[in-house]
Amino acid sequence: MLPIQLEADPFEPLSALAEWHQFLAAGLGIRPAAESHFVGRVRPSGANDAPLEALELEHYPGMTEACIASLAAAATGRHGANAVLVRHRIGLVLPGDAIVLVAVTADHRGPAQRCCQELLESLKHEAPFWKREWSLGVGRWITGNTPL
Amino acid sequence: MLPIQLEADPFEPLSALAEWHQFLAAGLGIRPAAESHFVGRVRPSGANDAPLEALELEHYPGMTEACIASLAAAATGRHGANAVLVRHRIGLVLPGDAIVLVAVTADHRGPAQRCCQELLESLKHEAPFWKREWSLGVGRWITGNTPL
Amino acid sequence: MAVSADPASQVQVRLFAGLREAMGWSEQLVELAPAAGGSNPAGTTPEQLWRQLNLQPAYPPAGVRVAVNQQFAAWDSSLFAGDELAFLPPISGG
Amino acid sequence: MAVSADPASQVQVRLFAGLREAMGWSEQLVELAPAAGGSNPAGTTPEQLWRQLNLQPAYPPAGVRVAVNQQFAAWDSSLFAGDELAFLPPISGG
Repeated sequence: MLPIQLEADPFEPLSALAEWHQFLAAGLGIRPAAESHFVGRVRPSGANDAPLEALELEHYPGMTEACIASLAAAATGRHGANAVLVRHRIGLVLPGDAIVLVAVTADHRGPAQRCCQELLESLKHEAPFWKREWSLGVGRWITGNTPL
Repeated sequence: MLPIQLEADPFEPLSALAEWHQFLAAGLGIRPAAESHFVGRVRPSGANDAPLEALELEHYPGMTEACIASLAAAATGRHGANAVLVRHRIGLVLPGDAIVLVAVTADHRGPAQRCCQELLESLKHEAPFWKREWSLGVGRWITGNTPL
Repeated sequence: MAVSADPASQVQVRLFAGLREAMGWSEQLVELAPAAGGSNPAGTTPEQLWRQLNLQPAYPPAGVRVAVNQQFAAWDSSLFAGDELAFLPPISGG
Repeated sequence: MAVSADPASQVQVRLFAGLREAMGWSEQLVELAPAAGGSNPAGTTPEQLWRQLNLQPAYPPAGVRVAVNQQFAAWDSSLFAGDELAFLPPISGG
């Protein structure tokens, strides 16, 4: 189980978390005291409020994975977290489908929550992903993130 | 499925989340864009660093449930979140077992994360629960929370 | 008729956790003292009952909170017959 | 020997997303201009290549970032033969 993975096909966040729990249990024995998760899903409508057919996610093969790994390591170190899980879709993603999953374990709730939040923000702003909204058969590149 | 529930027996957070997802899907149709979870588990050692045999959780039947419901409704309203899930153990809880699960859905990541964080804090400080650490056969009431 | 036999003038008092164990009881029915000049026993406060029941320490510590009818309440709120009063030692949930 | 046939003096340039589509190509090998007075082609910068390739707008927009060998880099960093240079339009992940 790779703690960081790009997913070309739909994935189920709770299954990914279950797999990660097994992986952690094998390594750590006891389960950590604090665990924070975030799941982001594709909205049913796009930036212009038109119904969204799909979101397309382009990435930079090689750089994107390395960049996420480095952001995850930095956030983990900064907050003293124990372990981190990232799943991020690439390709065409349908409304309602999970696009990102971030999970963090730590010895205390504060570091787990803050690390999860910060890693999510850095994925949105620092990892090479580009979103294109497909609506009414027309694709439109998105040049920013939804507000926090 | 009650969104707020006290659990007298061990519960699996991911199963509770899966059940909640089904409940939400039945009501909302499409899955919300942002979802934040927190799982707290019992530490292997107590406040005095001695190995912990169990954590005992006393509550005020009736008031505790009503209090959580009111804290959840307040946090949901304050952050404009959509839905909330709370599971909290009562009775004897073993090291590594989940003691609390909080999950929040919202239209954006900020409200989901902040509502989840705030609700967890308010559960810790405002809901009538009392913890007793059992270590080396001796029980010791805890009169505070671990630092954030 | 003995005052202690009149349920209409009683308050149910509950203790929890360390406080319950320190005092050695978890609940008891307590008579409200009749108000001066009338049969309505309103006016007694949680703080008065804390002293009346000899709860320790004699002056309620800052961390202890009060609930009346399962809602947080002030130490100087008025108690009425039939109320459920609880003294809650410092909370530690989650 | 034609300069364009010497792989030792080339940089691989990659475009992504909206920038790729606006320019109509996703990658190409680009010759580094020989440095004045020598055969070492070091010294060319991403900003110079942006102009040399007629990428639009003529002055690189603030939101576009540069990666050299798959690491974020400065617009005025020095490029070397064999480098992979990418121009990254505004990022929107998660």
